[in-house]
Amino acid sequence: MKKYTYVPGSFIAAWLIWELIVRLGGFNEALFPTPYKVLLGFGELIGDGVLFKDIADSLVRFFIGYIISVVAGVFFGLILGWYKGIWNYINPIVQVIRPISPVAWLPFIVLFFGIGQAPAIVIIFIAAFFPVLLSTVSAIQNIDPVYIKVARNFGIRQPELLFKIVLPAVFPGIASGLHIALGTAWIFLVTGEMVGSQTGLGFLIIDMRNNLRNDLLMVAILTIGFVGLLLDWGVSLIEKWIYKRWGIEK
Amino acid sequence: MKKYTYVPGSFIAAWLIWELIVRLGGFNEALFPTPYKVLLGFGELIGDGVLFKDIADSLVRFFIGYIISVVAGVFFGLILGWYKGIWNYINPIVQVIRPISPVAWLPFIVLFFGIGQAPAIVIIFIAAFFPVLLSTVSAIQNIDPVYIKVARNFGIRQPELLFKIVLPAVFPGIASGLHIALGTAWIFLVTGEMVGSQTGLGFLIIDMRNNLRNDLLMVAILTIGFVGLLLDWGVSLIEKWIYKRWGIEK
Amino acid sequence: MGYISVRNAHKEFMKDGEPLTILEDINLDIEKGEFICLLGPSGSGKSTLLNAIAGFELVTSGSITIDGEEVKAPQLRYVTVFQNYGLLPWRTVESNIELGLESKKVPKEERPAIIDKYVKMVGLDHARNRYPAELSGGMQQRVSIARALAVDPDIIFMDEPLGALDALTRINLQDEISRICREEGKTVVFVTHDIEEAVVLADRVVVLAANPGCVQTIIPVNIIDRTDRTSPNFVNIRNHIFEQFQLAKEDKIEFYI
Amino acid sequence: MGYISVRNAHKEFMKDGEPLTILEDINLDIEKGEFICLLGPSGSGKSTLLNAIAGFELVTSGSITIDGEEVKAPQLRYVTVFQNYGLLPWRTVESNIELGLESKKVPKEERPAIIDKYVKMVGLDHARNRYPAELSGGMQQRVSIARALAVDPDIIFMDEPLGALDALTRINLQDEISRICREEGKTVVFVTHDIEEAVVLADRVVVLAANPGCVQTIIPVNIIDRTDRTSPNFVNIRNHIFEQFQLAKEDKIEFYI
Amino acid sequence: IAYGYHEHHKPKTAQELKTVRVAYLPITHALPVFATKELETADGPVHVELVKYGSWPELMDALNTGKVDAASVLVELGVKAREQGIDVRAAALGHTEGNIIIVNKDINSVQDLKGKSFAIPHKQSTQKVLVDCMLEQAGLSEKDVQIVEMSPPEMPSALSVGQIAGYSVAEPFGSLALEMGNGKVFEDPDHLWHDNICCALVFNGQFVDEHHDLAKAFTKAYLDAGKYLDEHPEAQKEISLKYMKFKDPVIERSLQVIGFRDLALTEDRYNALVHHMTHIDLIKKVPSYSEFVDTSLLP
Ligand SMILES: Nc1ncnc2c1ncn2[C@@H]1O[C@H](COP(=O)(O)OP(=O)(O)OP(=O)(O)O)[C@@H](O)[C@H]1O
Ligand SMILES: Nc1ncnc2c1ncn2[C@@H]1O[C@H](COP(=O)(O)OP(=O)(O)OP(=O)(O)O)[C@@H](O)[C@H]1O
Ligand SMILES: [Mg+2]
Ligand SMILES: [Mg+2]
Repeated sequence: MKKYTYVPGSFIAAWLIWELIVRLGGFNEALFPTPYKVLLGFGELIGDGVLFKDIADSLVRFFIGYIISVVAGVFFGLILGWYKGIWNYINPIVQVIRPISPVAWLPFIVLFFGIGQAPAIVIIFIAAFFPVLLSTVSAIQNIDPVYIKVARNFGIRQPELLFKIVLPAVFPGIASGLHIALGTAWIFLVTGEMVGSQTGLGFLIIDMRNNLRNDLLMVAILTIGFVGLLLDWGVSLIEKWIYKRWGIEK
Repeated sequence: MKKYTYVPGSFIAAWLIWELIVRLGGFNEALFPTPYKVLLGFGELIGDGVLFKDIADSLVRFFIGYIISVVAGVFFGLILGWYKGIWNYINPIVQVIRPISPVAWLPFIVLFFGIGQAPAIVIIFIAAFFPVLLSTVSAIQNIDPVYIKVARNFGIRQPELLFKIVLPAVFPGIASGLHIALGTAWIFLVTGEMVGSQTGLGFLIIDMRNNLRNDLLMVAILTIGFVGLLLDWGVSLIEKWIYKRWGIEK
Repeated sequence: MGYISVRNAHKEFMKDGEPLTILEDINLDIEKGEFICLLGPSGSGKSTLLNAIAGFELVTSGSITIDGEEVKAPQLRYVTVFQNYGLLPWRTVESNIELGLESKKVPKEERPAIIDKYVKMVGLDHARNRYPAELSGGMQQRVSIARALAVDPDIIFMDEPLGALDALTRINLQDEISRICREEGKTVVFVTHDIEEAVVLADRVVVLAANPGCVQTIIPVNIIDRTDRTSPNFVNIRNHIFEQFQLAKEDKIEFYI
Repeated sequence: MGYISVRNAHKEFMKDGEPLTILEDINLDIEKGEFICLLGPSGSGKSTLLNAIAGFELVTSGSITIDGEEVKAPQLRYVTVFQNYGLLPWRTVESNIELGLESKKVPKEERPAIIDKYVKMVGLDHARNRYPAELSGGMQQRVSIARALAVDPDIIFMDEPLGALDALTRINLQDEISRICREEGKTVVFVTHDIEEAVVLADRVVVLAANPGCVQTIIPVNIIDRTDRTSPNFVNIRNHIFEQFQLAKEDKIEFYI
Repeated sequence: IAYGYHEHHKPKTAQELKTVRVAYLPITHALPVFATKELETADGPVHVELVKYGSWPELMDALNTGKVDAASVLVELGVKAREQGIDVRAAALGHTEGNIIIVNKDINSVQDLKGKSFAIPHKQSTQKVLVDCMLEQAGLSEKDVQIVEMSPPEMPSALSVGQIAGYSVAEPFGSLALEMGNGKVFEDPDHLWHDNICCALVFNGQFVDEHHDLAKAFTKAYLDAGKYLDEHPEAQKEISLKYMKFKDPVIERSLQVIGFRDLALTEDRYNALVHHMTHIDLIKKVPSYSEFVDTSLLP
């Protein structure tokens, strides 16, 4: 019921405002496209298959980078969260590196990982790695002590302690980290693909800018928004399910 | 006590690893600088005043963009959070726009806001606006109903309701939004300044890249990390104070 | 007709798209200055009834009047004390107590004396400048009571105000509430699911049964020394209510669990 | 020397850099099959003492032995039931109960029968495949008790297991715990701050005083029908403990609030 | 927006009235712009305000939207904008020659590039045209060699670690690699496309319409500066060092392969350009010479 009126209502309103800006602004159409031209642009890019190919390329790259960072982030997060002594020495470095935009590393990324798929994947990896790492570490460090007590009481030792107790206990914390990481990584996908990639939505943006096709540029931008939204929905469904099962109120 | 050993220990370890990579990797020094050269680079950029000037420029820009986004985000967040009917229509648009990298908008930003300081500020604004907006909306919507009940009981009406009850009640929620937004905005500062800005740390990165001074590039990168860390410390102090006063466990 | 008068009150909530009757045909008269406890198992609609009388959520049908006037919204003359205290964490103890005085437009210069009186009455003189987060649960609830008393209301509603406290703190606060409310001559409607608490506090205990919520019985409590929980009179009334309660328990056992 | 024997137990915690004595010179003997309640105001060290006996946190000095053996770590033979139930939310009721059986290396094929027995004992047959989040607090605590019983421990430790439940659910669970533990012949150490609860459950009530925690008195409870909370015998013992408790209360009033 | 509005309505000083905002990238190709600035006098007819950019797309955003008045930009980008209906007009070239094709030392013929990656800075560029010509002359096409777009500063390092087999780029990024000891000069661009043109002085059309005299004056100053550069080779290096932070030998080497003698964007040159651009599908609709080149700006 809700979505049947809100979403279309919302998009119609956005459309109208956009039209208004175009009409009142008196911009050159080549510089600021009308919604209608963008709709045609969608048709054009879908028609020649470019859009879906780029979406597919981006998604593949995205998932490779994201999954590597999830695996690495959770793995190191578990270790570092558990051995607080090590974490205390790693933490300052992480805190210094974290505020740095992944794109800033580009020259070094090219040096170490070459061109082609790699830079975009590495940038997505960097973007997603820290949220995953930090949320895993904090999930471990804030694990409800009662679980550990139960484990001790029932004689559960490593490695069972890890798989039976710790991992499931930190799951919700990690899940919310994964959610944040997904958002961040998707935002940086564009930047990643804008540099040194020859396909994908980010490249589409660059390509359309290079071809001065601002209508298709807008198509690329909106596509990124929609796909990002779908991804976000996907994770939040998973997250909600976990939260419900674990009995966490949110 | 803690920091006296952790932080230096951490940095010494990082230094050693870096040295090791340089030695074992056998990279051209011009492409991958040694820590020593970067240290000299710090000296060089501090010596000719470039570094502090760029830091200052970046910070000014950063705070302008950030503060505008905080003001706008909190303002609209309060309105939209309170009038759920409107928010339901705005939300879909926000969700589509949010996953889009602020840099993607650049051609349009230049069209609307011109060149010079503006693009970087606008990019920071976009980066920070959504976290602030969303956390304010959610803070308002999740306001503890007991506060509203107390207000009704004690006959507190608008505008007092806003200033005496709602604003203070959502303060911690907003504060954590501001914290997240600060991080995001700082990361995007680099990207913002890398395009269409003539000074600042992001520009320093581009400039050093264009001049192939990878040692100074590393100086710029690390400076961004350190300044970002300091900013983060600043907000978390404020946030912690608020949390303590409001009695929120974290 | 009593000071507070509930007549044929019904309340329905929508649950999964279907109306669910929570309160059925409640009739209740409360006199001025009476201390009434609403006692009942979880889900019997105690809070719902209290909220209806206090004006937070109106009944679906039937009428509730206070002093002859239909209840339509909460008022400063009838103040509620909530289970989780409802203190504003950004205000000190004093300033929380001041809250009602501000709306009541009590002149600024008169406020300190009023605040002082109630801060002392609940024994928090030493903590007047602290923030709620720095207080124990018991102390917070005292602040909440002081805040309610400060506006000099005609009626005080309390919804399980002691539910979150440990047994000994509860005992202390029960005695205090009983003393203060009687000294000040307030009309009190107090929700609890603890039998002993009801006996200590109430002039009359209204026992609600659940599913849907209805008045099972009303038991008057005539005790002289309310602080003595071991007197035969006390124990007798407690036992009587206990039996009433067991009745409610027997036939609906799954429900309470 | 008893089955469980606490001798001159001291416990200190560091607080703001200074050692603070929490338990002072505790001596206590518990026989096999006894149901002991530790009763005391908040902060009197009940949990600390229980944790020490259960092996979670050892005492600073003095000795605690069970069956002649020094307590050094928690063991599967002595199981603890926690206030917040300590259920694993990612496991169903059945699978939570199975937890201890896994460590105990009970063969897979024998487990269903054991689980079945205890699931039925706590009356949760209909909810065996549900997850903890889908259960009420009372049901969760039952699962926790079933999980403890399933490993057939010699001793069960319980730390305010009913503290978070409402009065009626508490009453039901008290009766159940009393019945089950006696039927199974378990030795039980049960922490509570509720006097009535202690009387219903205990063979002996150990009253702790606070600041620092020490044994104030030990009161034996000889009641035949423990489910009847209105019998004169019950009321007498309750009153007696109440007086002991008041004593503790009188002299340290600020502390409990 | 308020900020922009304010800017527009402030009364202008005399200096502001004769200011031309010129966008550039810090490359050797923009040398005439630097020289114009250097030769500017306080009482001259124009005041140049230089705006530095990090990449072509950003520079084009500013030029297309009129946020800068003119730019030294790849001529192909100008033509492309014109094709899209954006009013930009060229006045003169920025240089002649000045492009360089670099390959790794183990590449000896175009055939050796087969299956490898080859970098260009931008799709709409002379470098791209040159590479396509080179492949075509060797009987290859883009299917055989992977053409990648890469920002010039990354090219030398990508080449040195073997991620690309070669690149075609504006100076001084070719000389840089040579100076670092990586790679070698490959084809001579002039053999691929005789008298090729690359960067040009392009105005925003609205600016030309509104301030025709100023645009014209600037064009004259620009052409004069070109002539000055041509006549004073020693000044080339001096000015370069001032505007670009490369090391001496890099600049020196890069100045050897660039000329500033004849900066006219003639119809012949233009026709050759659009011929190449259509041939490799960079444009579909060809703007006429008179549409793109505003000869009224020439002295
Ligand atoms: N806003 C609501 N919407 C739907 N159902 C509600 C709502 N408020 C209460 N209920 C339902 O009404 C019933 C009675 O609730 P109420 O809170 O009045 O009970 P109570 O006697 O106060 O119980 P407790 O002792 O647990 O506080 C419950 O079954 C509850 O689920
Ligand atoms: N890990 C600890 N570190 C420092 N002090 C502690 C620690 N655990 C308990 N204490 C202190 O020891 C005292 C007794 O605590 P304990 O939890 O044993 O009391 P209790 O009788 O169980 O109280 P309650 O009824 O509130 O559960 C308290 O003052 C508490 O602050
Ligand atoms: Mg209630
Ligand atoms: Mg305890």
